[in-house]
Amino acid sequence: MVENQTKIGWSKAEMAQKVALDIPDGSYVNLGIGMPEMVADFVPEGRELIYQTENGLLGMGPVPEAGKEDLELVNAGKKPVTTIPGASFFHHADSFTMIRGGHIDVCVLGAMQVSADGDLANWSTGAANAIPAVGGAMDLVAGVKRIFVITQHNTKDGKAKLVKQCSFPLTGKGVVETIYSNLAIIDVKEEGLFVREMGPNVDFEYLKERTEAEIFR
Amino acid sequence: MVENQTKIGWSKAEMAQKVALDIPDGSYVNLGIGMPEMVADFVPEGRELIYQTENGLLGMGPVPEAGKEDLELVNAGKKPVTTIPGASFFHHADSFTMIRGGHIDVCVLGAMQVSADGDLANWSTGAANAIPAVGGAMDLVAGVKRIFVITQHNTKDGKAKLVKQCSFPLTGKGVVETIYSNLAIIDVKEEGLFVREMGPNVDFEYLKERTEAEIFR
Amino acid sequence: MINKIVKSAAEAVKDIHDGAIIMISGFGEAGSPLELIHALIDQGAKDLTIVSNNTGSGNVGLAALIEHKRVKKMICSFPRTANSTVFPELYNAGEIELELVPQGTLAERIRSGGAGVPAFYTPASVNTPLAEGKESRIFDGIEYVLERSIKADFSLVKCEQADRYGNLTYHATARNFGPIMCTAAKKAIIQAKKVVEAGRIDPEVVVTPGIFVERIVEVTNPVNESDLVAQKLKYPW
Amino acid sequence: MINKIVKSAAEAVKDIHDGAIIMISGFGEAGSPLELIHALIDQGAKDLTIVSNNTGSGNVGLAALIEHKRVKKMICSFPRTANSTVFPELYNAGEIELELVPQGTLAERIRSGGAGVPAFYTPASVNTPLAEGKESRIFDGIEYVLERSIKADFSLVKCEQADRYGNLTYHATARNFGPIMCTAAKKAIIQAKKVVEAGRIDPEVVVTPGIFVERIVEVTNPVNESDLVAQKLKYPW
Repeated sequence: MVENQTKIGWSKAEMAQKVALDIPDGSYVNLGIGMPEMVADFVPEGRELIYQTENGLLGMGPVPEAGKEDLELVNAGKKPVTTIPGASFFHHADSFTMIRGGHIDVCVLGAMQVSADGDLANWSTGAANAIPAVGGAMDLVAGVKRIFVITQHNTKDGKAKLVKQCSFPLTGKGVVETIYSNLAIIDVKEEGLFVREMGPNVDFEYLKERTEAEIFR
Repeated sequence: MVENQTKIGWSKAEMAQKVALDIPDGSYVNLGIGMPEMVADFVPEGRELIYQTENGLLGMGPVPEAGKEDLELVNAGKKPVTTIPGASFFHHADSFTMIRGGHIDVCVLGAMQVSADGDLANWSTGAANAIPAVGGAMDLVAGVKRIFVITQHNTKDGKAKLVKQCSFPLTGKGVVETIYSNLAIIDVKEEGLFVREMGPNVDFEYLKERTEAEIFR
Repeated sequence: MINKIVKSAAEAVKDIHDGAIIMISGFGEAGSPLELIHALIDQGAKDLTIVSNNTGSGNVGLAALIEHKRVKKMICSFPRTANSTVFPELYNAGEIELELVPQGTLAERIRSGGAGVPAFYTPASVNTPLAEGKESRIFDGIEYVLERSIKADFSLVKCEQADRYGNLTYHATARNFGPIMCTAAKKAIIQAKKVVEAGRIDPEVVVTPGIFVERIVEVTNPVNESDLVAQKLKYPW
Repeated sequence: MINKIVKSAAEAVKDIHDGAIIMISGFGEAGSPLELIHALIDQGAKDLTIVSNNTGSGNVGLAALIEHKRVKKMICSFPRTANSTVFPELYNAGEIELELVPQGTLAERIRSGGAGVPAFYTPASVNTPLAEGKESRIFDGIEYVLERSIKADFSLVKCEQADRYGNLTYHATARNFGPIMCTAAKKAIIQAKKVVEAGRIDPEVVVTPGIFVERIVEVTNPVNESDLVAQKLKYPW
């Protein structure tokens, strides 16, 4: 990988920080499993975000100290979490009332592919022997006000993830607002994908080569 | 009225008692406003019924002592009530989950008219200047397993309430299981209205004269 | 710091606009946010559509709002109660619209509005005048009507305890429509009997999670509608 | 006297019949009623359709039920998790059916089943393979799919406290599907960590009112699925 030679683009932590900076104070936020979870570590001082986890908790706090885990107090990734003062528990139908009903401000998700139209594929490769598993992703993209995607710009074997059309089965159509990759921050607009900011040592040509979808600046 | 000369038929208390006798032990029961409320006073010793009131209480207890009323602890008739140990409060959508979802065993309602097919009219005369008001009656008759009607056999001016076809707007079609009037207990069956029991000094001819719908025995 | 507490009922209702759709909690007087309604009367917004189970009593609260001709249309299940005279008079005079909805259907339409469900089927009202003009459909041999969800611009809700995040608890049968109305409004405006520190309400017993609440005013000793009606008081007094 | 408490998990599940549709609470191990599932394995019912968010871990609980070929079909949102190997193997061998449902749609289908709503519209899954073959419809310019409710013959649910009437409370995120699954089953069968006197649970904090519950068994010290999986235990042991 190029990243090992000179530093090109952002680290995962820097990507998470970029996302965190774009979430307004007081927002209700749902973070997907994996890289999206890192966003919580980079919320700027003075901002208060409230985290919802679709398995039934609003006001999720950080990971508990070792030995203080409660196996029945977990996040959507089934990992132990804590609660903040002012948290609440609720059942799944109420949880998805929050999600489907448009009450959550921002959801940060991973992606397998994002298209030029903001279509998102992040649940299945569609391969014949893969066990399909969808979880709450389709409800989240259908209901949350703003969908941010955090993802490596390319797959491990160098394929484009920002594509003209998703070849993988969709999670939702035209749902992504902004893509935070290791190479750039890209806004999905009516007219196409617009590069807002590029990472260290990334230029537009470099980015274009690694992006199947047309990008603008 | 004939009732003032010799006692013909049952008193209101006796009617309520007849209804109470027909409600099995352990039933979940919703009692309509007015005469149906009296049923609770006649539950036989050894039976435990749980009362639901659609404004958000399961495990409704008797009327509170004077001076101990809580204006925010009321029944569907907006009158102060109490709770039994083991009661629960819930919001209206959850309350009608109980009702519409078929979780309540018996509902006792008043009636303006009941037809030979068990159609019930109990919410509106359909008169032009009447203020229509329906409350939870339509949900109750659509969802509760067994609908019992408690009603005077005739209107104050002697008109039949058990009719061939309801002339008043319906609450529900084919919903009534049994009618408890001051003159008789009448089951609504596939083949028509069947008299199960007649009140004191009521005979079948007397009953027929006061009933527009065809009745059988 | 998130803090949804405001200082007065007037401040709580200040942005309600003419023509707004407003849900108002309460079943009779239980749960009716009289102080918020009175502040709304003072504020002056008109041409309102009100979604509430009843139409108020006497000449206070919702009845007073109606009496002052602020309400264009009522969506409710039971528009007449023991002491309601204002609505019936205006209705018979043709000065206010009424959409009559079965109580459970009303609750479910509100709950759906909050839950992102635009429409659902219910067995209630089938074969009655209230199903006229509505689509119906048979599922597994039973007929149902299609009902649309209701959303509001604002909800006015009375609760028991609240914290700065908007977490709420209720008291007894005053809970009634409050929790679902909070979910179905763009802005749910709350009057709480007591504001407590965040964390004081056990996460297991929160009834309305704060996400559904926009702002809260503490009203420590709310008036009782029935007392005002018994005294034949009129708002504004 | 109403008393829904029974003496053993075996007694609690005794009437579950072959071919039954069973909802099982839990999100991963949180809220999964392992003792009831194990009693069901002992009991022997087969050709079951299971509605549960996941498919279990290791060789215990739901995974063991599947491993013993009692399950004909799974209806779930996320059939593979860190330690789930049983379901994937049987699925790839074509020995178990899968109906994959988005998590929120699954929750709403269950909730609707309990609420007497046979079908509703949702925006989730529109334009995806999971909406294929389903009716869709546009309301106010947005496309939705029609989803049918799910009802069960039985639900197996884990809770925290219970009383003889069937009133329940839950613990933290173990609440998840329990409350709605209680409403959607003909008979909801509960394992409670603690049975308390009627009246000990404040009416304001009851999560599942007793009307939705058929019977309860107290399981004071339930096993932890993750411990069993870490020890590579298999049920029956």
